Amino acid sequence: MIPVEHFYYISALLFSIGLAVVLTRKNAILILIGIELMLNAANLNFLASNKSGDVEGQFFALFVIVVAAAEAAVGLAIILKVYKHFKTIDLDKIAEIKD
Amino acid sequence: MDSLTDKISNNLISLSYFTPELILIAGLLLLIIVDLLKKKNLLFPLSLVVLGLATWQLLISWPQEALLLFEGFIKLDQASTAWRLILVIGAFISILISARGTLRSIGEFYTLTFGIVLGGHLLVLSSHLLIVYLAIELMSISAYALTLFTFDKRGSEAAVKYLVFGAVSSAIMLYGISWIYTLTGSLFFLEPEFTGALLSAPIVPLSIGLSLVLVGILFKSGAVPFHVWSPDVYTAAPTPVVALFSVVPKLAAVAFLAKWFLVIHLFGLGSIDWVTILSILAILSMLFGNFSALRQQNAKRMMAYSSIAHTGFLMVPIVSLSEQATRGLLFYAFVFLIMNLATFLVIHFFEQKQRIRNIKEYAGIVKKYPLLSILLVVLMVSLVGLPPTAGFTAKLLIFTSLWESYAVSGKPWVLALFIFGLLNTVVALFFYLKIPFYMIFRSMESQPVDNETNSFPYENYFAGLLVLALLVLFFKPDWLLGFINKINFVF
Amino acid sequence: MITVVFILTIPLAGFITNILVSERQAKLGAYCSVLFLLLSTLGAAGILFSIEAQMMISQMDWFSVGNQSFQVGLLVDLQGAMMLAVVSLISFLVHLYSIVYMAEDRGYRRYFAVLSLFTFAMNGIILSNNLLMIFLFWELVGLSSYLLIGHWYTKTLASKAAKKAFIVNRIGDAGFIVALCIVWFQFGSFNLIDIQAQMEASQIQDGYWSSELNILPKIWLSVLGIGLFLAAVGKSAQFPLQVWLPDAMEGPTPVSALIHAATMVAAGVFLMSRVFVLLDGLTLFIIATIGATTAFMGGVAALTQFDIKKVLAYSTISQLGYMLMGIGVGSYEAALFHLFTHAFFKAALFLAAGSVIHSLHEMAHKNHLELDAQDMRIMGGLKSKFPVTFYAYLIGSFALMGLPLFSGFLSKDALLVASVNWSYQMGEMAYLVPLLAFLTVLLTSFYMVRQLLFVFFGKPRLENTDVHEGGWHFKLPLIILSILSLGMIWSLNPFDYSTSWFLTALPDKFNLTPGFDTIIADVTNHTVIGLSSVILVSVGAGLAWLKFRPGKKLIFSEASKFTFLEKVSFHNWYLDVLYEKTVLRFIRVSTSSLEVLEHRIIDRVVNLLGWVGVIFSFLLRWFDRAIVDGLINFSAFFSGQVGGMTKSFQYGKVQSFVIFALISLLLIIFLIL
Amino acid sequence: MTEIVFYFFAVLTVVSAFYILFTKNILHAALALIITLLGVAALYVFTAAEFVAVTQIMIYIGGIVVLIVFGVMLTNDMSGKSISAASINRLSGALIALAVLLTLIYGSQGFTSGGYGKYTITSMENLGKELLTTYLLPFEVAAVLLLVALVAASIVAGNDLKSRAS
Amino acid sequence: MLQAYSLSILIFLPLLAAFLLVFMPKPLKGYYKFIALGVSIIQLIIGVNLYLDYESLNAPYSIDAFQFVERVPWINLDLQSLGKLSAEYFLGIDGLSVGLVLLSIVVLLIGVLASWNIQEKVKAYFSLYLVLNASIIGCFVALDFLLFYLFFEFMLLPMYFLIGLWGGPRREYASIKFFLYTLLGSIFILIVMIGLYTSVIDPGATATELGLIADGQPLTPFIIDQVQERLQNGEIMPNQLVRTFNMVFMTDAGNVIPDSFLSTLNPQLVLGHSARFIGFLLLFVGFAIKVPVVPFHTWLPDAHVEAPTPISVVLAGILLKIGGYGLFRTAYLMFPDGAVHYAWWVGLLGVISIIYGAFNALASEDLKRLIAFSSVSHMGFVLLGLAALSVEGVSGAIYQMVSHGFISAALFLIAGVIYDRTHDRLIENYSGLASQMPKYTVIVVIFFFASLGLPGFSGFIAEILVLLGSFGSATVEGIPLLPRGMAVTAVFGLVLSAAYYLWTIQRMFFGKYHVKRVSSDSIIDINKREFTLFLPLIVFALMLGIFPSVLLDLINDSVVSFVNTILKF
Repeated sequence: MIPVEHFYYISALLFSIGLAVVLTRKNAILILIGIELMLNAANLNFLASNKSGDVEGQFFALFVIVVAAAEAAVGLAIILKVYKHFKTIDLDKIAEIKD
Repeated sequence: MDSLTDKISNNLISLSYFTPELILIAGLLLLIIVDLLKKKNLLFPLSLVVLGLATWQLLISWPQEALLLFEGFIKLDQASTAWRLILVIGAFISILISARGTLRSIGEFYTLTFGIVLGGHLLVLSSHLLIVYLAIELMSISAYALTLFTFDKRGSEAAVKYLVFGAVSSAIMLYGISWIYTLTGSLFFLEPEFTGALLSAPIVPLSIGLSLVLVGILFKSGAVPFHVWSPDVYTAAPTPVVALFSVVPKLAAVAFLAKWFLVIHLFGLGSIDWVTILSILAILSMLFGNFSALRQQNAKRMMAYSSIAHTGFLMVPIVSLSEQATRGLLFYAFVFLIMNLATFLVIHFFEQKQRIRNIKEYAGIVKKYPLLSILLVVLMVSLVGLPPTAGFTAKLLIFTSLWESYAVSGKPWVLALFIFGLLNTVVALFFYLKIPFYMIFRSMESQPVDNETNSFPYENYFAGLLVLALLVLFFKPDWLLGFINKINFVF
Repeated sequence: MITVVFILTIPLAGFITNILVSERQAKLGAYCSVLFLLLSTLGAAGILFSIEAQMMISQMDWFSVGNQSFQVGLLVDLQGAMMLAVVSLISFLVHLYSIVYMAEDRGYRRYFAVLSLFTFAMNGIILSNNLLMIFLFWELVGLSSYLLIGHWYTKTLASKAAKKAFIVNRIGDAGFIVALCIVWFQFGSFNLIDIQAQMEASQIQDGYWSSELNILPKIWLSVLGIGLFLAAVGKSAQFPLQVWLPDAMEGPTPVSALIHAATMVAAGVFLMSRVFVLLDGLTLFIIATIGATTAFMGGVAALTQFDIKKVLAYSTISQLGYMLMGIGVGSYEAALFHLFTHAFFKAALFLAAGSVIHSLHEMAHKNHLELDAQDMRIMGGLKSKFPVTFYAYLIGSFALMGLPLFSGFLSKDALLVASVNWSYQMGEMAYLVPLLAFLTVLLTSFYMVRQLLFVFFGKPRLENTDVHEGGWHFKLPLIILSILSLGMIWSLNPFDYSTSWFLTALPDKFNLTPGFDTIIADVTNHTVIGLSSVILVSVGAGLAWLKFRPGKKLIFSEASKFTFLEKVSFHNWYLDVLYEKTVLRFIRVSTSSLEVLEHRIIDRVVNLLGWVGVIFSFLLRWFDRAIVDGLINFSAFFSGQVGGMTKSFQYGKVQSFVIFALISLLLIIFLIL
Repeated sequence: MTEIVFYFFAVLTVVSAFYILFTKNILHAALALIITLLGVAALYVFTAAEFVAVTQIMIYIGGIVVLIVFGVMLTNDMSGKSISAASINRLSGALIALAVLLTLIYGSQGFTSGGYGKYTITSMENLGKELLTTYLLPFEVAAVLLLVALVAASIVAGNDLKSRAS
Repeated sequence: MLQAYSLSILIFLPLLAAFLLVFMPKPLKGYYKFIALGVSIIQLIIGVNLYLDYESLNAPYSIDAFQFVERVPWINLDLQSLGKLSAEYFLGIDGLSVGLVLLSIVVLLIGVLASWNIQEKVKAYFSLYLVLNASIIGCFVALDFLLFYLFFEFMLLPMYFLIGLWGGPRREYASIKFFLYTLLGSIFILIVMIGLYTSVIDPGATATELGLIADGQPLTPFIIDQVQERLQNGEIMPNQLVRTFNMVFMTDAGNVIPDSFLSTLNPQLVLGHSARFIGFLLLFVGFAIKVPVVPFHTWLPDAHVEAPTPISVVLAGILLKIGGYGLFRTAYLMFPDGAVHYAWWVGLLGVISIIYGAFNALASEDLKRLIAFSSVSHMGFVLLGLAALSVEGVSGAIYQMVSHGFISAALFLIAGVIYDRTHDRLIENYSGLASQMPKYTVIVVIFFFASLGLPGFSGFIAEILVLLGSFGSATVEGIPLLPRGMAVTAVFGLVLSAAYYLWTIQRMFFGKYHVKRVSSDSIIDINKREFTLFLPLIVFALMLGIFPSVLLDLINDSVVSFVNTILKF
């Protein structure tokens, strides 16, 4: 049997890696990937905490996957739009709005 | 466990209480169909009719008691109905603002607006964190796309920034929810079991988890330090969309924050001093919003910072933690809705009519549009929070409840919030007066773009009506407060 | 009582008449004023002869504050009646005199209006029964003095002199106001009679001064006295505030005669006699000392002047010093006595000088000469051209010097006796006061003889001496005033002041004042004093004669070539320079530094507060750019990617903001934990 | 045995995640994502959530990753240059991520549940019933959300304003 | 019949006229000013009527002490668990305000006349002026704190535009400075207002709530006592309390809820001070900015210098008095303990204002700036008199406000006259104006002397009363509130005021005629219209100087009850 903490640790690690990807990579698609990692980390938590006989965590994870799909679709659409205008999807090069 | 049929019938019963939202969903579908049929002219009136219907439904189906619907996923009560009314009215006015310009003939604009309203409704109704997450995502996804509706470079930039920030925030929030689930085993946050579990939960993971959840809410309400998306988005998005953003998702998030804050405050029994935390965040929001607004050149960007500051003000009644404060919050929200939307209405008008974006370009506009300029002055006065406008009454109410709260609790940060909040008015004055300043004190540098002779557009009536409402609400706040007072807040 | 009110207000009628008349009827207005003042003089004389030491009082409520009421009221006693008569008479004569003197002036109506206003205000001081009203009229005479000194406002010197006079007087008035505060606090009344009664009832013990109403530390009694004295110092041009009076000679000469010699400047003395009961020992000592000092200083300053009016002005300062010394040594009656005698002879002197000046001025005007009509160096030998003037001047001078048979002898004798008596009681150091007084006698005779010699004797120094004396408008006042300067008028025995009808009629106030524990005994031999003063006069006169005797060739050296002592005298002890270098410089420095404070500091601090907001907003941006991105820069630098620094400075915002938000989140979490 | 399998997948997941973090090639990152997601799906199985694991593979790998790969293709110049992506904020990003990690690990020490998770498999039928009864509302909301996302994606990715506004 | 609504008419007449103006067509441009004038004249008639009908009442400070009272419920909020909240449309005048109302009416009339030559944006000018008019009068007659605050804030906007649109070269800076400062002050006031109305109940309405009296039945003192006793014993449920904005009720300590924050019994300290003291200080600072008291005065020189003449007149003549009046009506009456506790500091600030203002006036090279600083100096007397809390001092303070209202109005008109002709305010650029403008010079001399406190003018009475009062300040436990030296120091300010005025006269009006910058011919003496502006001011300054009872008899009883109310505490 696996100690439940290990799930949490893996999840935390996954979350942090996702976060690191979001924070450090310039490419917008990579950032989306990082976000997916973070969502997966959360999902892992939900499932690990799902008590026997309960389905709440499982359903939560399912809906998260659905949402992730929707988000990825819209996100990629936006990224494509950005690419169309900027010819790049490096976030640091997307700086038209000045204050 | 109930039998299957029971559950189905329960859900069916629940649906009958869900008419406003059903109308919205039906409207959403209808609008898609109408759009597909290329009946562009129908979109605008139809959407208004749907929203009107929803409003009417909300008014006639005023709940007499709190109801748990859909297996307890949402809780229908009077307060949430009031909030939903505010949201629908906000969307209604936002769509009215879009009457001028190209936006009104884009079907997706309506679809996504309805998506945001629906998300807002679900958020204020929710009693389960799954619904919260879904509602926030619904609003967010619609919002990301709406940001892009100028279809230009800046729009896409704002959208991608909004997307990155929003997705990260919701992922963080989701992670927080997963922790709370770990700690409590349940996500029905209005249930006593949930509260009990929170009370007995270990402090360290609990505080981390709750903080993570807070991120998502604060992100949606545009509070410091999760506000950074809003200036860019407000600058780049079409004005009616900005108007919508400035009220519907924000107020929905604030309404949820008020509800959520009561949950995590645990009747003051919890060991985490959320009042102080939120007070500090509110102070920071006001300071950051107001001071950043000082140096803005772009009218909409200034309004973005203004709305950040207003989020700070909206948090004031939340930390006051009293029934009266919640009433004040509703009042403030309603007044904020009117004055903010009216301001965007005027800004939108000038943007469309005179291609005015920067504050300096307002120079001398009073000559051409005297009435609208005067109305804008009154609106600014109201946004500052000076008499004789409802902006003052709203501030008076929320700070009164804050004062009472301080008198009871004696928390120093609450006092700081009280003083900073009021002093911020002075700073606010400085930038809000900028537009009237240019409008009235400076003369026009270049010829107006549009030399149309009609200097009495319909916006005059519309803005006039809204401003009148602000004035009336100052002189007779009882009329609205009497209504709000009837709302039964169940804690 | 109606007479009194009539006398008080009729000059006001003159004022109003002169305001209302048109330019062409200016002469009419002037004659009206003269007529009014004649009536006033007659009335005053009537009162003087009917009063016989009994007081006439009448008062009514003016306004009330809380349950206390402020009154207006009139009080006529002997000294008041006497003063009233003197003022009215001299004022009448000066008005008369001015009709011709000012005939060519553009501000004719203004002149007479203000002169009448002055007379009204002066009458007010005399007749008021309470200190508040006295103060009210006190300021009003200050105003009229200001307006009259500045009558020729286009002359810079005149306008500056007017300003100086008012401001210096205002310093004195500040003392008056402080005194008013103390009186009101202690007695709850300004009424002179009340004050006298309450002062008698009040006690001074254990360092406290307790009246029926309140208790104050004893020092406030001295403050009260000194405050009132300060008022007198200002008005009566005493050391250290005497600097305005010489400058005030820029005004028309009749004004100098009336205001700056005979009446207004004496108001200080009159006030001191009114409030004599309030003066304690310390105050009296100060008064005596200052009085004597001023007398001496004025005498010295008069020695070397060339301006005919300046000599008289310094002499006035000196004589006023005498009077206040008289108050200080406890002999208020002698002081008053000297006030009255001085009023007449000094008015005579000024009007006589005015007569000379007017003629010379007219002559200069006619012949288009550029000359200073007041400079004694151009005069000389005018005896024959101005017979009446000369004799008036002679009588006035003798009275001023204190020669027997003239009025001045009597009053000055009284003062000298009183001062010697006082110093006998006060101890050795106090003998300085009579010493200075006696020295002044010598100085007085010296400068007066010098002046007489300069102006009337010797050979005419002007080539074209086409001058002649004025008409009856000039002569009549001179004659009347000269007659009144004779000793016989004042005392049947012109060698003994104590037989003077005036002094015998005045009540004794010694026992009323807290300033003296015992009555000062008369310990001196009057004859000795009298004789020694006569001797001193002769010595002074003799010295002057030796130095400036007719026939001797006079060399007028420029003021810059004077010896040091002469310079000290000529420049009035360098007081103006001293004040310029100390007080005025202090005020200038402090105003400018306060202005700096205002502009540079307070305003800036306030603006700064405003700017702090703006700066704060820029800080926020800097925070956005530098801190949020700077973190990244820092890390870029750290990882050796210095080249990426500038790049990341401008871009990469979204993620930087995410980092910023996460840091905030972590902070919140740590705040909770 | 289970432990070994578990830790294998755990390590696989984490390593491939790290690969995403460090790789220069976006395409490689997308492929690594597949491995990570597979690993996570395997871990799901250990919590007795087989349905979720299957869904993960179908939707995520079958849908999202394909979307992402398309995205990568569309947004990169295919003319031969390597598909690479630079990094920014390296140190600060890493520090923050590390701090977050430490916080989370420190926080998860506090979970009292401890021990071993007891998981039972819920039958597919039950899940279906639950989804359409208890979870009816979330289900419907998700449907609306997907609809909205569809509309959003279509307008965003679609043609520009002029052709749409017609 | 209408008499009962005199005060309402005073407020609403200008508002109505402003509304009318907005809708008047352009061709009637020439008549705009006549409307403003008409309004002011009607107000004057009502004012005269007020003066004649006003009777000094020897009553303790309570609602009965007010006259021309109008009291209509305005806002009634049900705060449920916190009870009820009532704000009323409550107007009335007593001795503290009657003089200021009359002053306002006169000065506003003169302001209209002084605006006669305004050429640009006439409509906007006069409508803003009328709004200003209404809010000024409203401030003085409002007895409900919310209403007062409404008028107080409402004043800012017209003022902002009036300075900013018709002012001098640096008008924009000046107007925003003015606005920000005053707003800052009003925030302090707002803070205390919130604290106060949550702490104070309306005994009448609470009695109704408790069922002690039926609706509409008259309120007897007995019932008030009963309510207050029950309140103090904590026998009233929180939800039965009717909290109020009524300023008169706020004064009565019996109406303060015992466990409320601003109760005297509250032991809680804010930043180490009692909450009531903090309340006093906040109100003090709030109004001191308006007065203005050094060091809160820096908006004043700028605003005065840049404002157009009529607005300077109104600003100096009336607006500053609102600050003083606010101190009387709120800070002092509501926080008597604070008033006594901080008397020394308030007095000190008064003296500093007197001296500091005078010194700065001495240093000013700009005529308007000089007058502005003289205002600072003179308003210092108000503070000094008030701090003394003696009958003389307080009377003097009120008297000084009225007197300074007339005199400073005239002084700014004076500055306006010369500015009209040359557009130059620098003193050094003029000399010998007396030769060219004799009538003007006479008026200048009259008002300069009036302002420096020459007896016979109103300023003298005021200043002497203040000095008498502050020397004999009220004693608390045997110790005078103000050290005696304070009055003595203040006297020094009088000397300085003589110095700066006379120096100015000497420099500008005396000496050889010479004007820089403009041709000498353009300088003409004042015309008939200008003379008529000064005439009433001369009359008032003299009348108040010679017959002080004209005003003092009106205010006497109120002042006595004011002092008693505070010292009783």
